Amino acid sequence: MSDAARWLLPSMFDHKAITDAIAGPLVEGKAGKRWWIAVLVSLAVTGIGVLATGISFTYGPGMWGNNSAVVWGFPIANYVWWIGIGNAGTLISALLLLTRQKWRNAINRFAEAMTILAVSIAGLFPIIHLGRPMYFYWMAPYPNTMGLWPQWRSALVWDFWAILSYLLFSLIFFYLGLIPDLATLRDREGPRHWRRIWGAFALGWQGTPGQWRSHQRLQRVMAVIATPLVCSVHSIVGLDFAASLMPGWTESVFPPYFVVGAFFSGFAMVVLLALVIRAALSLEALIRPAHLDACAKMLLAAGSVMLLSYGSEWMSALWTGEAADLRFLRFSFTGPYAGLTYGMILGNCLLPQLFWSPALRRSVPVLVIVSAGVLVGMYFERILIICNTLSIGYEPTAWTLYVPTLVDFAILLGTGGLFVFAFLLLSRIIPLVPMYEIRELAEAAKGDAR
Amino acid sequence: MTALALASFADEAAFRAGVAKADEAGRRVVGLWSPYPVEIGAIGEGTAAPITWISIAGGLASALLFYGFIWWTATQSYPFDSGGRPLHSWQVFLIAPIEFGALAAGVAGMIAFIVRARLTRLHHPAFDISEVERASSEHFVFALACDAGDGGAVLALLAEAGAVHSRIVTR
Amino acid sequence: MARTALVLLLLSPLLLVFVLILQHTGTITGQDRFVEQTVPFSHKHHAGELGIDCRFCHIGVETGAKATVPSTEVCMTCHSQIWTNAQMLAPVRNSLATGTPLVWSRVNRLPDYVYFDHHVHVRNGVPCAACHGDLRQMPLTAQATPMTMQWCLDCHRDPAKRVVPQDRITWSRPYDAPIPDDELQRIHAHLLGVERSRKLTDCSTCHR
Amino acid sequence: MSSLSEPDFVARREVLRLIAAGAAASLAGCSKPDQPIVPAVEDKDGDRAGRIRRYATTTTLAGYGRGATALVVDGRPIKLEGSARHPASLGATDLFTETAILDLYDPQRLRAPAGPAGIAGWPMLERALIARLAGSNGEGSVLLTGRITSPSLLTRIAEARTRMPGLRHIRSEAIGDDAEREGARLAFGRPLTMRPRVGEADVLVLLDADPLGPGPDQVPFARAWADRRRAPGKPQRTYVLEPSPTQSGICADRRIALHPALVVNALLAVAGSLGAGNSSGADLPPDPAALVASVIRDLNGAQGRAVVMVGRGQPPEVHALAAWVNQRIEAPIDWIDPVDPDPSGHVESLAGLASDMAAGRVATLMVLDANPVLHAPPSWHFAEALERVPLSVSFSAFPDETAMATRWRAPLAHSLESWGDARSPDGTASLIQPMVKPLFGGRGALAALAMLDPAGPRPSDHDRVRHQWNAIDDGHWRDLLVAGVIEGTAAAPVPPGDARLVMPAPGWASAATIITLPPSPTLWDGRGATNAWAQECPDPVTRQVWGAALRISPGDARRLGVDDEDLVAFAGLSAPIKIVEGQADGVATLPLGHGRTAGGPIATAPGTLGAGTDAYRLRGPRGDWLSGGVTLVPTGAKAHTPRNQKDFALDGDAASLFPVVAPGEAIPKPPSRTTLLGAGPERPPDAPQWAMVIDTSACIGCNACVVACQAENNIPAIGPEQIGKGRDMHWLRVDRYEHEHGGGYQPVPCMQCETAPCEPVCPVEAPVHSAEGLNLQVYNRCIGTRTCQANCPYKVRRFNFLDYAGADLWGDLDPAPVTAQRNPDVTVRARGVMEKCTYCVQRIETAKHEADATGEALVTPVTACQAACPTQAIRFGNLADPASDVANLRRDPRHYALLEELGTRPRTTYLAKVRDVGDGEGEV
Repeated sequence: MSDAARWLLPSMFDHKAITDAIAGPLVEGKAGKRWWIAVLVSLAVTGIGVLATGISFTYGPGMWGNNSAVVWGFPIANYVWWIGIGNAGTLISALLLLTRQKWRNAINRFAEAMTILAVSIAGLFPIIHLGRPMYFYWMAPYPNTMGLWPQWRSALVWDFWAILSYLLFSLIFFYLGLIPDLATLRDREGPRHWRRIWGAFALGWQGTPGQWRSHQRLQRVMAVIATPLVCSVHSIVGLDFAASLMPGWTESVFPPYFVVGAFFSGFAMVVLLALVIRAALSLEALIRPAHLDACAKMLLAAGSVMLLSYGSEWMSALWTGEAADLRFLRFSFTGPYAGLTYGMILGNCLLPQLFWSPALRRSVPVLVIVSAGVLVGMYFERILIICNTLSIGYEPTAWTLYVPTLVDFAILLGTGGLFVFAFLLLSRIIPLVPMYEIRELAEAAKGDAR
Repeated sequence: MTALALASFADEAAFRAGVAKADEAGRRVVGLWSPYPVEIGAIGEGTAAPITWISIAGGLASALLFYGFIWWTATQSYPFDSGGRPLHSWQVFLIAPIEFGALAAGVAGMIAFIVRARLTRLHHPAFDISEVERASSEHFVFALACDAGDGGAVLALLAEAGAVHSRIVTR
Repeated sequence: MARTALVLLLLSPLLLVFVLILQHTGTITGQDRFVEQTVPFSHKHHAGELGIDCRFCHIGVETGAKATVPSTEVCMTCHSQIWTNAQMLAPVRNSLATGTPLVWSRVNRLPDYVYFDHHVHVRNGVPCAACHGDLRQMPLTAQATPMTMQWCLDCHRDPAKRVVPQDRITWSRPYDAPIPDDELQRIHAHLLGVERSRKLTDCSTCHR
Repeated sequence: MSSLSEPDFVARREVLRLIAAGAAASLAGCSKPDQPIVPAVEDKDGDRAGRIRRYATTTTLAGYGRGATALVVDGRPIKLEGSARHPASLGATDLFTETAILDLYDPQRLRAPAGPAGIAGWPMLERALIARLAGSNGEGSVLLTGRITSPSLLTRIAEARTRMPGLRHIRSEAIGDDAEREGARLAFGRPLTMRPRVGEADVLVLLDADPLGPGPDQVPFARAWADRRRAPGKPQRTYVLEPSPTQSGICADRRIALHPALVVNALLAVAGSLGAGNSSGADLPPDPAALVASVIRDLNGAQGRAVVMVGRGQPPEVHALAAWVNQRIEAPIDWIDPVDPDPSGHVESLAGLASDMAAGRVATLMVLDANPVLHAPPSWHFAEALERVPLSVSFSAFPDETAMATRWRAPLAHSLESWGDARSPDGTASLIQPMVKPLFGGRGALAALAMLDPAGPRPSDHDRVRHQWNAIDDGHWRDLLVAGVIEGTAAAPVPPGDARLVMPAPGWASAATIITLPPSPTLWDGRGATNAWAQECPDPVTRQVWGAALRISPGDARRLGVDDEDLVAFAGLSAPIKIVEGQADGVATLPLGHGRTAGGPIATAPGTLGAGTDAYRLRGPRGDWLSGGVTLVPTGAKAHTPRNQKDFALDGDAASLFPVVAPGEAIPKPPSRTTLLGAGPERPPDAPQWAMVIDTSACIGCNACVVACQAENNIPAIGPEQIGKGRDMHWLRVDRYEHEHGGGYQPVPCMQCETAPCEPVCPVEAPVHSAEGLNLQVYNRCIGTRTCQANCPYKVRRFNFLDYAGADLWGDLDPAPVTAQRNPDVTVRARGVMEKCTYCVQRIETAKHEADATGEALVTPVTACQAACPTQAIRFGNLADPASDVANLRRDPRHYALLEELGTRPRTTYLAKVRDVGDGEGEV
């Protein structure tokens, strides 16, 4: 681990080369045809989502598959899924920063970008899913003519603050890391107006030792805060369910197990993005097989922990012997949703086991398949958490199955499009790999090489 | 009248050596610019420790204030019987303030950083020096104070220190 | 330039503050709002100068939820005798002749989901003026109070301040004259009884 | 109770104006432009504006009157409740009385007479009739009605016939009582009506009879039955032998499925044990035989304290034999002369008319509130025969099958729009008093008859009724109107004389499947089919809504290889299957009144499967309630049958949801758990603490409470499609459960939990607790996160997924009139808002306001469901008052709370179902 050379090709030892490789593809360079196609496609998909959302706003939540018993459906699952993905970025870059992982540099920037996009998308759903979305702001405390305040015991209010804090915090963290690179872009040859914009956001960064010192310090401080913050965010999402008394929800294991799940799905998304960026921006020199190997190990570890937490969940159900819990367990393995359950186990627990083999850890197709499998599996988990419990509650009268509608799928699809679209735009205006950190790495690598 | 000697170096090692040399020669380094964090002795504007404390203090203070606000809304402003739970359900009232505190800490830290690092000065005189621009991507640059008179000596010194490029700027 | 931008960024919340303040003002609550009426009825003239008791026209106020706006007949009890051909009153006569009701525009608006009951308030010492202001001074009727939930709550949280002896219910300035101690005691005793048996800030008090 | 009511005042009501003025509150609230204030020109209401006033009146079912109280606000009747003085109401209602109010405002109602040339005015219809009848002696004219018990109507008809001797009056009720009458005639030589004194019976044997099911007599019978079972002392045991589960069967102590043709054998066995001579060949399958054995055992021990009842579907001989058996066991039964004086049979008279029409012997036919085209046996080809009548008029409220088949159709006024009277099944007469002017220009029955008798004098309907009860002076008349019921008009019991022993031939189960045709518990004989509330009301047995299914036994289903919702074809019909536990093998059941082909968009709504499920088409030529042998042919197709509850079986621990105890047995109290919850805010010391206790032992699953709640709380009907999606809006649902210890009904409103799980999870305080222990739902604060319902273990909350309040189920008809039914004291919920049972908080608040304003003590309000319940199974009151009903019932050993172990501390609690299986064999 110690030798920096593993994380960088000698071709990148020269600072200028680094700058050109990373800053090159930005707006100053020409956007390739592939980029434009991707943008148009993602835009179209986003349009579908917007249309579907419009339909739901016009005619009401009745456009979805939700029913009297399963009052929650896709929107909440989407929310939990996206916020989970959003969890990885900041956590990765913060944790790896604190643990001084050299390979962090290659992935942390776009991981953070991913976080911000994913969390913003996730943040939409608590609003979209409302029966009366126009009153969503009642969740915020403001002096109104009704003399009313939010109901602080509600997990949804905790969510509100968790998402808000996490989003803004991640944004600051992201921006902080961006400042020196913006300065680089500002000082580089390129389109004037873009350089102006970059310049403005660089806030007059010079790179004097004092500035660097403050910069490093704040980054560490924020990393220290970020780590628990990230965990708390998804713990709170877990509390949305755990702080209830429905069978299958009242699980003390939920908060930690949601955090792991989140990190897991997030990391899968990071791997996918890493592979895409690597291919698209031809950054093979920066994103090395060693990186993939490390990520794969992460997935393997997380996947095993998921298996463990599922096991403990089922175990506790068996252990208590509560009729409702047992019925719940039987339902999830033999009921109409059983397919999803097995899909979830396959994607989340079994597929990652492939990574015991070092060869597979470095094989791009395997990485793609597994990460995709994990993302799907995690979505199954999210939807199951909702539908299992609500379909098979305490009152047999209320046992109703959930069947999503086209609108449901369209909204989910749309958010995917939005994510891709936003990411494509980012990839054109900010460096997706932190240049100054690579330079540092290069310097170290040169040292090792000698 | 005084002048400024600017030296650019290709890599960190040479840069450090150059600075050391200039020091020995009793020259006063008036400015350092590097494309990534480089720690050189005590040169440069003081410590960054306050950022930590400001951030932590900001976070804690906001969290406390927020908790107080929640307590007031839930028990003083409009107390509701919500499922027979206590008016002051402190266990759950803690959650939002913690989240908010973290955010506040970040914001406080950021502000501290901006002040500390003297940012938002987009038209700093340093930007008139072309070397500084390159310092943000590939070069390591430092500036020495010198008299117009011994310019030659300084340049010689710098060259020998391994500067890829150096010149005298007179004001 | 960046500094100014930063400053503006930091000041942007003030916009929100402006909106927050606005919602408490008459522009939103409708306080002091006048409304055009088919007949420019003057409470100042009828209730003030002529001293007609509120309850002569608003017959429901002591017996039901609705104070009731008087029927054409009620208007005509007097105006069949006086001002019998005043142009101003043509719509009223017309209404009686054709049997088509007069149409008045609402001055005091409560949302449909708010259930206000006049007789409970009136019978418990809340004077008309508490909500409708000093109508005897109003040539044209305006909404005298904000009538926001916050405003209702102010009184429901501490009725003692607003309640007056029963004989002052229809006074135009019921709060001005000092309340004799024995009356004060009776009021407080009564309110104490109410407080013991119900919570006036329960949502069901107004919403169902 | 009933406030003073001046007829002229009521009659002058202008309701549609108020509708225009938007009388009902709506949550579409703030943004809506202000509605202007429109005071009356001459004020009738005076200081009573906006207050609910109650007037006594009467609703009818199958011609029998049931006393009712109309709740009227500003001239709009908004609800019907029972009338305590009326023997067929006893203060309670049934489903049909509750749904009647929606019929009043139903946009599907006929609005103007229509003739061969299309829409016509009343004068044209009158002219057409005069042209035919003026001067004639009525030869060839026929008046066809359903059962008529109304004295003034009968008088009017008699009067017409004195002028026109040729005029024939044919009365034929769809669901008649021919078998009962014929049976009585066989036994006693004259038609008599049997009125058991259920309260005195220790043993009740129901042979294919469903007295707890729908019908004009349901309320009084159920009340007596429940009162007896509630009473301390010797428990009553109810035996039921029936082909298909009915409410009576589900509520019985011991029930067994029995082929209808074998019912006679069971009775023969009983009769035999009482010395009726040998009943050879009267075989029974082993299980029923065993049950009959214990019936016989019980009957022997219960001389004078047992009653045997036989169902409508059984032949007269069986009824006759039952009469003999009852006399032998000295059963507590009153025999009265039929309240419906017409001696002729319902079926034969209609058959006669059909053949007369076919033979062209009918020149003029006036159908008054009857739908023979629907219910006449298909083999008569009634519609075709009707074609041959030159002048035919049908007076009906809706464009039903007959109205569409006659040359003329004319709008019949609703009973809340017209004057009249009616007798209850026990003969008690009561007055029908209009609350509003006819909304759609209809005419009442009396006015309609006046058109048939143009020569006759023309006093107003009001005067006729008043004259009928010779109320000379106004005071007397007013007293009558206020009371509604006319005292001392009940029929006196008559000594029936000795019953002749009639021995019917033993029956045997045919090889071919036969189909029984009972009246629908929600649509009765089909007249409920036009009513959205009735259609959306779950069937007490299958919990199906908006349509019928063919019920078959699991065994038959296996043999046929079909499953629920599979379409099967039979005898020209095709209906989806519903497999029903406790259905006799070889017997299918299809309730009447579904599958209408006319009557408006509701009756023919998609999902009601059209004519495919019209059970009337299975009636044999003798009009009996059994089909001939049919063969069920699976079509392979499926049909969606929306249902509010999928399965009724409670396995294992789930059985604790519906505990069933033996008489005198107590429910074990669960150990009191310590909670970590801190104490909630304290409450005012004198605040009442509202609570409800529901006796599952008394609940007969009649759904009156469900619809009462719907009418009181502005709950919209949402239609089959939405229900099919698993959504429903009923605040109160009646769950049906079955498990090894027995089965029954469990009405589930909001539990109003003291530590409500729904409240702390809401981000905006929409659900909060009141000082009186109410779990409030503030609609205007709700933003629709649905977290409350997600976290509600009882799933009693209902969400407006779409704009249900504005939902238009009436096709392209303008639904505006329906809004006039809305209760102004209850907010109409907007889209995206969660709603639920409020314990009728509007009634509580009204009571409190009265107390506050008058300074008098608070009168405990009555919730809508409580008021409706025929068996008083639902009790509501103030827990803080130890003397209150609820406080007492909570001390009952049968008392339990639903899912008590969750620690939600519900305010709505239950009394366990009592089941007396005697010697243990627990057939269900």
